[in-house]
Amino acid sequence: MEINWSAVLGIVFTPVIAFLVGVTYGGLTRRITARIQNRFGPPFYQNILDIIKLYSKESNINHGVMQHLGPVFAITASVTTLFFIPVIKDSPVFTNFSFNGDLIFLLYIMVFGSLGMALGAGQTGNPNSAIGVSRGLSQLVGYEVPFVMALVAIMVQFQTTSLNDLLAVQDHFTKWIIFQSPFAFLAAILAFLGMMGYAPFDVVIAPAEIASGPPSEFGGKYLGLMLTSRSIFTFAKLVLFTDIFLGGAHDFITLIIKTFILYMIPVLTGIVFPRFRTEQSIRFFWSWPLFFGILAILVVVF
Amino acid sequence: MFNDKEASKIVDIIKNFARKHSLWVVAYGTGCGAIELPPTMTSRYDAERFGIRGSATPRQADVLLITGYLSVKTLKRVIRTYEQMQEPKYVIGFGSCTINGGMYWDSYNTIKALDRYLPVDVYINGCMPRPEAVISGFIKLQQLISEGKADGAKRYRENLEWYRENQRKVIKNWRMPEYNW
Amino acid sequence: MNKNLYNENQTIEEIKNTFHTAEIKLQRESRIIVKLRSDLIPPFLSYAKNYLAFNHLAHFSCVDWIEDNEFELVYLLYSYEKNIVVIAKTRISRDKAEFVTIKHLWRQAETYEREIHEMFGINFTGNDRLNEFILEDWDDIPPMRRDFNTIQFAKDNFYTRPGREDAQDVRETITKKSGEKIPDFAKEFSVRNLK
Amino acid sequence: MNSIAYILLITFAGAGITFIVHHLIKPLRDIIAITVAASGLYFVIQSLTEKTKIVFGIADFNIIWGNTPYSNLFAVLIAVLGFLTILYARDFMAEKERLGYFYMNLLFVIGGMYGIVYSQDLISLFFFWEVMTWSSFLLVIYCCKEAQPIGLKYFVFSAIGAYSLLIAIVMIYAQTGNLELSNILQNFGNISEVNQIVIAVLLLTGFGVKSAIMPLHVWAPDSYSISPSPFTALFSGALSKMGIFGIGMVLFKFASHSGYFSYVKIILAWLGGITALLATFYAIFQTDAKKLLAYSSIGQLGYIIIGLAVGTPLSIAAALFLVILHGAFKAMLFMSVGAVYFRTGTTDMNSVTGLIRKMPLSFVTMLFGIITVSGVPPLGGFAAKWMLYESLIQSKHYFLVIVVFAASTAAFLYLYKLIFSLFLGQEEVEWSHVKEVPLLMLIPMLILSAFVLVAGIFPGLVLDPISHAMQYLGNYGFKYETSVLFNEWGNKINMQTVINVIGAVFLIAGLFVTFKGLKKTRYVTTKDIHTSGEIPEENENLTYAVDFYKPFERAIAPALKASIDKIYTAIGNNLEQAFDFLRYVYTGNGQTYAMYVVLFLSLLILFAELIFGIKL
Repeated sequence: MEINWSAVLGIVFTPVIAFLVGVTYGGLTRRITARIQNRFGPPFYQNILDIIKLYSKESNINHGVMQHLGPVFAITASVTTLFFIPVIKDSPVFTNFSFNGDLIFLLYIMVFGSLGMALGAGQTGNPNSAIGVSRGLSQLVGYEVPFVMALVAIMVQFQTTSLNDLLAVQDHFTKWIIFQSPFAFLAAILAFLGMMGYAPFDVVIAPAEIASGPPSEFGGKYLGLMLTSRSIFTFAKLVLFTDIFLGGAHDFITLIIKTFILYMIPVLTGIVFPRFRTEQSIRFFWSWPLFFGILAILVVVF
Repeated sequence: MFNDKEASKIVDIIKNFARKHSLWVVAYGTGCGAIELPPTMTSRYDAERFGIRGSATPRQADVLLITGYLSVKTLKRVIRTYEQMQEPKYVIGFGSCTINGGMYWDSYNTIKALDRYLPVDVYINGCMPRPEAVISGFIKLQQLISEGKADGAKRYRENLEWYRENQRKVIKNWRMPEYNW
Repeated sequence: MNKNLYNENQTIEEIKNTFHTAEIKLQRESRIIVKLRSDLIPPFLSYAKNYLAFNHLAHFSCVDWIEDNEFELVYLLYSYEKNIVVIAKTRISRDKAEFVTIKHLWRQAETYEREIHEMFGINFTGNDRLNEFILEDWDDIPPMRRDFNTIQFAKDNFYTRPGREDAQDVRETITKKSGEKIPDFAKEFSVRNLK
Repeated sequence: MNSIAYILLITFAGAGITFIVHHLIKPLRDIIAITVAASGLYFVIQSLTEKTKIVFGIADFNIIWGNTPYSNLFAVLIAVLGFLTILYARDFMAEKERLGYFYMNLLFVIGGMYGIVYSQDLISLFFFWEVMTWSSFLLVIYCCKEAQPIGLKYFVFSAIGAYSLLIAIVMIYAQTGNLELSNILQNFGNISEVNQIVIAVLLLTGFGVKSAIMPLHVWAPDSYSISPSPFTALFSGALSKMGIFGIGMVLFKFASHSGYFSYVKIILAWLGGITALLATFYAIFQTDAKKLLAYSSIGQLGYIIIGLAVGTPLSIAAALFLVILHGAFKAMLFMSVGAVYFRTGTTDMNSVTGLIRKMPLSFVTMLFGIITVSGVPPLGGFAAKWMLYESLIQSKHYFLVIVVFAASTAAFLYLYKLIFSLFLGQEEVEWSHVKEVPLLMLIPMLILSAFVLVAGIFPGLVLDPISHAMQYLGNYGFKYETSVLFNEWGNKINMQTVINVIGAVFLIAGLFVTFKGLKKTRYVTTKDIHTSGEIPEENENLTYAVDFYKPFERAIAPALKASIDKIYTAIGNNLEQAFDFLRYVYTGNGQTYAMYVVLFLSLLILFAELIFGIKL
């Protein structure tokens, strides 16, 4: 059997790069937040230290096999999502499995991790976890609807559900979908705010009210794995949005620039806003984002 | 290449570096000292630049910060919280009340020496200690961690019977779940 | 005193007319102290609430007069209309520490009564929630009674760090360091002198 | 004799024999029931390869039984589910009374369903339809006295369905002069378009009652939740599919002639969409596990109806795929909830918690079930959802796809609540005696779990018979491979890759998290949780299960205000006042009602000429 070494390289390095970029972004977020609050802030590699520390915890507890597997579900979803997204356009190394899946698959695999985590959090028996899960799932229903509307509009406009086809369409920056279908972008980016879970949509993990919600019983390696998964997932989502709306990237520098700009949208929104209650955030997602979503579809249809 | 000993040494250095620079504090505001923490964390003193961060639950935390006097009733909860934390874990006694009872030296319901009940790694003196003092206490803890001397959890495990005896003496109706490793 | 004490005087007048045995004192502006026999307290409170518009039970506490072998119960009632606090005081015997509940008048009285029960050991008949409240697993005599020796209890139960047996040492150390003198009023109250 | 005759004969005779044996030798009863179901399964598999027809005449009519690829699809579903439910019922019902009655009716239901799918003429179709309705009605009221009003509701709606079927059949006969399916299908295009529409709508109403389309669904939640669990699995898994079977026949065999049918189809599709969305919303706020599943079942049938009504090859494939899959996963879920009921005696989600460590295999079954329902890869539900979405987008039903997607995302809420309340959460002393259910109950659950896994990885295996059925329905062809699905734009999804990636990552991460610090990883009970240092008492229930989705309820409160059940009740109340005199007519005596039915039929025959223009 002939082994495709560039593909193997991609499979090995994509998660590593995603983790490093995602974790650095996380650290930078803390730094930027600190600077906006007139603080000095932690170093940019702070999140890496946190994760190493969590992995080096000597004792760990779990409440049963579902909690044990909860973070595994999460990281499976993150890495699988990443593998089915073309990270670098036309690169034989970083295309991974993106030709075998499409947007609807990505939509579903992205919730796989949340559901697994929710099951893990459920088994801990901590009421705070359950409250967090209840809030999180309710919010999920809120932001998935406008997001799907945006995706449907794009799929219909370009007559494809494949991410690679969408990338092929955007061969020049004037043809980026953000310009071709701005309403879809608006709907999707507002949904993206909810997806990232920064304020004002961070009622799920509200640390002061429900003791960080779903992960409140997770410590040590479990929390470490969760944070790892979160870093990878952040990067995966950013690449997905870049691929859909910003024409992807031919090299890493472009990718970093584009994803960083995208990433700053939820981060900067998050710093200046207080927190929505769950029903407020659902109503928010079903007002303006939904309106933009309908507009996007109507523009495509007529 | 390295041999095993050197490799494990390097791993230890990395681990201790990470532990030292990532101290998640469980915010258990037992006494009046809790009010000193907001200025410590926010823009004036900004403890986050040393990697010190609040954590919501003991499961995620590294440092148990006892901010002030401990009544017997609170002590029970604090012991529980400490036992729910994951190793390695550190305790910082904060303010004179934890050291010698402070102004509650003659109270009928307040313990006077925290290190009889929990293994304290660092004491911060003062009534109240200012945020500078708090940060200096944390830096002392960081030094101890990097030297490998912050072994409170180990001491607790090894002298569990002694600690238990002291705890049982003040907590009369002992209905605590057993601490199993 | 040139303030208008019309409300206060009228209230005192009304109380006097109804409760002839009450000792009433106008302590200062908007502070009236009423001392009553213990069996008159429930009717008085009810009267003050229903007829004099003292709707708010602001506080309810207890004082241990060990010298007289009595407990003094202190009710603070406030009227929003008149802006007056009426302080109703009564004494009950220390030997038979029992009193009637007033929780049918103010529901919050239940909590005060629980606290007084726990701290002074006074039993309020009619209050069925006199269970463990703030102190957990307390089996000594109630700690706020003056015959409870706090210092001895703390010495017996809690480990005292050497050099910290009383409050004196700290002051002396401070004075030595800073060169200040201990003021006389402080000396008077220091523990060593009390002994 | 051929297999179909064997199937019907064995099942119906077996039902009678079981009843008799119950009164003679009790232990033999279960064995006979299982044997009957198993031989039914055997002959159904036999009949797949042969294409047969049985014709015999009664009076002037020809009774024709035969199999088509389309009916084979449903027959296999019935046979497998029938066999598994009877296997499951063996232990589940062991302590109950009147088991002869139960098994007889269960076998009658199965036989009735066989009859429906094998009927090639409308007389026997109607006959078997009534057999199925009656015996299922008797099973709904099996449990207790409280079931009687619920059974009545079920029966009233079934009667509405049956009457519309009957009128449609009479009209068809009036228009075509024939009741044989093959003849009707040839001549159906010749009758006037208005009559075509009327007949189709009447037939859709009749079939729609069984498949619980809104607004004909109100009987379903109560009836599903009150009937005994083994039957509920069959009820929701297979019996509701008879409605789908009929709707499929109507939409693709009858309704393919007139142009007006596109409107009927659009209305039907939107009814399906609204059914899916509203039923999902109702399911979220249920506190009884079986009722939750009942609403969920209504919602899932909504997807199937959408798939059929949209009518592109991919959507029909999705619908039929969902038919098979829904049969499997809803049976799994009902069996799993039944297992909880078997051990705890209740299905109230507010009181049962933390069974995962006591009933691990039931938990796994439910986990597979909910993953399949939610449509998350890698299990079978994803393939179905994928085909449905792709087909909806490509057939330009843009807003319908949003509704469907909203419904299926909202489905996560109730699915999580179901598994969380029953199996996760605090482990209570109250349920410490619970243990795993007997092997005979586990086998059906695990077989179905394995099936949904295989259907997820190799959807092609299930799509093979479906594509044959679609050939029969109207020469619909679509492209698929064993584990690769294609949409109409040529995009594809490779389930084999998906499962490989997920499996590999899951394995690596799982091994890592297991073996990292294995010695120092310990299990603690669910009482040992962070509660600000407070130590929970042994019997203190800290599970957050009551009003689990209050925030969501607040968000969608306006949509929930109108309840169709309430509208019916309001209409009923007003009618009650208006038609008080009807009490003299509706005496409550069954014989009187029978007399009315006879009267109605004779009137129908008398005035048939006047109404339908023919002489019966």
